[in-house]
Amino acid sequence: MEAAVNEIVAKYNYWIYVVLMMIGFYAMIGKRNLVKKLLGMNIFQTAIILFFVSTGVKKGGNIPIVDKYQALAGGVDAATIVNPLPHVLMLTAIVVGVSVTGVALAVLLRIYKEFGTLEEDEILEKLQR
Amino acid sequence: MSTTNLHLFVMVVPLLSALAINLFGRSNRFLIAPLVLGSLTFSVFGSILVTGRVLRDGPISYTVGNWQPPFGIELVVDPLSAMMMVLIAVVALLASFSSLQSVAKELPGREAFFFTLYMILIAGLFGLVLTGDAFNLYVLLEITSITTYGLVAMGPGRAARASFNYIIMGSIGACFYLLGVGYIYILTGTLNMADIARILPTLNAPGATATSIAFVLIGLWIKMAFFPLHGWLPTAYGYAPTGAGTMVAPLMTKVTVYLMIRVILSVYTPALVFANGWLANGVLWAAAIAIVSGSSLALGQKDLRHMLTFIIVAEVGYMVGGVFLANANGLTGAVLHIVNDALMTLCLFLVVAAIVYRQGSVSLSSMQGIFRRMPWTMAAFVLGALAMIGVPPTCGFFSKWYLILGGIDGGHWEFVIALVISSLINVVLFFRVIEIGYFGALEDGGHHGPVQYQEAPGWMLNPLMLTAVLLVVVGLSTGPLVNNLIRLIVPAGF
Amino acid sequence: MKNLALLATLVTGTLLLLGTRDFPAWGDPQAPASTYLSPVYIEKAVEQTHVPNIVTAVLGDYRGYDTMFETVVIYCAGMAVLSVLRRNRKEE
Amino acid sequence: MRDINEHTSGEDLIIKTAVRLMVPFAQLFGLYVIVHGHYSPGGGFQGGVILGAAFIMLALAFDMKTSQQYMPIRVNAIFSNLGATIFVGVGALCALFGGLFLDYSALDRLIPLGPIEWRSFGIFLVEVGVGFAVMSIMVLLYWNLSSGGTMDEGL
Repeated sequence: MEAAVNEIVAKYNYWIYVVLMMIGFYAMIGKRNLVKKLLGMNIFQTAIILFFVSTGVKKGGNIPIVDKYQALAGGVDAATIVNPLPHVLMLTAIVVGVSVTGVALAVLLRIYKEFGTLEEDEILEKLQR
Repeated sequence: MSTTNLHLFVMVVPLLSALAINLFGRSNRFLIAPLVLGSLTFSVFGSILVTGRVLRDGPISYTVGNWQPPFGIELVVDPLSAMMMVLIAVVALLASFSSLQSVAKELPGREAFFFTLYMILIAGLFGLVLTGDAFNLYVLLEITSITTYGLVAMGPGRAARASFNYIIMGSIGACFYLLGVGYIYILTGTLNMADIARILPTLNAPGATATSIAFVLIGLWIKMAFFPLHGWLPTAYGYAPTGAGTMVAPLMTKVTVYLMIRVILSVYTPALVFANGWLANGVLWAAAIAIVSGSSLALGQKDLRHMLTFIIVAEVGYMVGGVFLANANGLTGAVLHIVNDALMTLCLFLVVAAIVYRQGSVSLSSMQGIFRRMPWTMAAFVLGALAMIGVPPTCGFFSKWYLILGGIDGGHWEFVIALVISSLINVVLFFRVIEIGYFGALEDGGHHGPVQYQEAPGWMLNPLMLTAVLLVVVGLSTGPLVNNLIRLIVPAGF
Repeated sequence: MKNLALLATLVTGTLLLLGTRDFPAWGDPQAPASTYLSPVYIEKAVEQTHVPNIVTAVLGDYRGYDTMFETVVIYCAGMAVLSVLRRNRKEE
Repeated sequence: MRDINEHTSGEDLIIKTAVRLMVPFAQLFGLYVIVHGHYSPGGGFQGGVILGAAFIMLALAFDMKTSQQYMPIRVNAIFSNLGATIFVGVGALCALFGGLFLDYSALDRLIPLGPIEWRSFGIFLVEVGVGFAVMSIMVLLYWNLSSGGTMDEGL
């Protein structure tokens, strides 16, 4: 019992992000409205970003900005500062997410002009005609 | 220019020329062709020089920004990536001649945007084969994907919907890959491929490792349109502008197959991936189904280009299956098939581009009597078709031979039978097209007269002829290619 | 279709949750991610680049190659949107 | 006549005045975030987004033409190319001056500041490039998506 509680306390953040990811994933593959699919993609990407950033957390850590002269003179104690690498990676991933969303919105505009609707069923109906 | 940075310039020159095309090409579109052809020619020669250096001195490890590998981003040029660089450069150069012509006709006024995306896509592909860093690979995967979404969506009519499907599927693939990398990062604390390969076997974390393998592989399979996940490919490549199809279709899936090989060989190590027999068995069955169903779905198509897109799905099955045979012959066949399939697909898509340029459509009904109108183009088509079927001495035969040998070595008869069936279906497929083109009654000529000779323009025809010749040349030089290059790639344990 | 999507979601989610069993606890200072690369970045970044913001130092220098492609990605997005949508009012 | 126009297009005196006042400060803050990225949270991407938001705010409060008076389409194109070129160009320059790609300390041979100072300054240069590219692309995305590609009117 105690082991299970410890496991929950130690990992619950990952589980929350996994649930969030799966909400986005379900929207991407299960929803029939194209905008909802796009929103699902954004939820998925945001959940991944949260997931990565949470790997950088250190209990009691400070932000990764140090005092320049103090650092040059005496060095930095790495244990007091959170891991900067996930932040860097996720800055890049955020930009990628923004770019994909922009392109997808442009494509959605084209689809709307073509078919007059963003419901997949109605588009398929129009295609078969 | 020192030769230390040469392989990077192979990637950077197309990238810079893409920026230059956007800046200057918008106002003066006569600058586009020299910039595209010039930078790609540079890449061809640069990549050949790099390959020579790799074969002479062994793999190059390069650190961007002069930081030690686990801290900075490492680039690795080993024989496999050097070979892929040459392949990408050659295919991109040959395709760009044809693209320049068909884009000028299909998308007037948007050439500058098209070729900006086109050149960034090529630079991204070079980056993908160079990189030795798992996260960098994700960023480059997204660059190649975003440019492809844009290129596909530039097509008319249904292209936008095809592109949106591709965006959703491609994003799922990329997100899965990123998740897999995240799991490795939490376990090992590093992103460098060689470093991961060193640390991962020492950890005792079977669950998380298996999850990350599954997610990375599924992500890459979505991106390469492996069988159950192939839904986006036929529409995306079928409705893309012709000029985009000639370059995207031969390269994108093959580079992703390369990435899968790279991930298996130098991130997870084969010992870990093939430790469980059921994974390889399952993938081989999926590959066998991919091959048969891709070929049979192609039978139902009434348009040459859509037929070819389903053949690409089948060919992805060949290569994935070859890798998961997990023996030397299978891997040799898969790597050889990457080269051969890129050239065969290029040849066939260049034929499609030439026909579309002249008559606007490649539906089978519009190809009646095409042999009399475009004899040289169709001669190249016949050669490409023979290679796809696997008739010696064209290159398609040799890679299939290795794949079949690998299948027999591993005792995977389902894969061998699927290969044979698919070759037979390809015979039916291509001879149907050849029959329509050769014996089909000419469309009612009316006021045009009975036979009109309408060969493609020289800028499209000559690269096509060169590609067709390359099919035979590569086929005949299979022996040296395998002995000098591909044997170096196969790891010792195989 | 919906059931299939739900099934795929559940399978994926279960796989991800099972994978977390091998993870170090959240915020554990002894986790591999916190002990392998990051101490070196934190201790050496200021000395090697004279940039007190370690995130900027890693973003711009140690992993500058990623950031270059990040810029190219957003540039691509702009050009893709332009090429997909751009038209003049006259063309309508 | 003028009043009716202003009313129908949904423009509001308060919003217009507020935006007119806010835009210079928003731009200044964007530049601060880019330049001060070495010492505080910030950098090219974040600052670029703030700079882009300033122009988008103009387009929202007035109309697209007004924002294009402050940043014409041509200038936008030049900025986006310039931003990407600065980054790739700095990297290529490092390689041409005998270092490895993106090894800013190699630029010490160009202007001797000291290799470590050059690393700091190189990061600054590329952040400026990122800022330019992100600013112009954000504005471009807004213009295109809100007008459906005509870039003359819309929200």
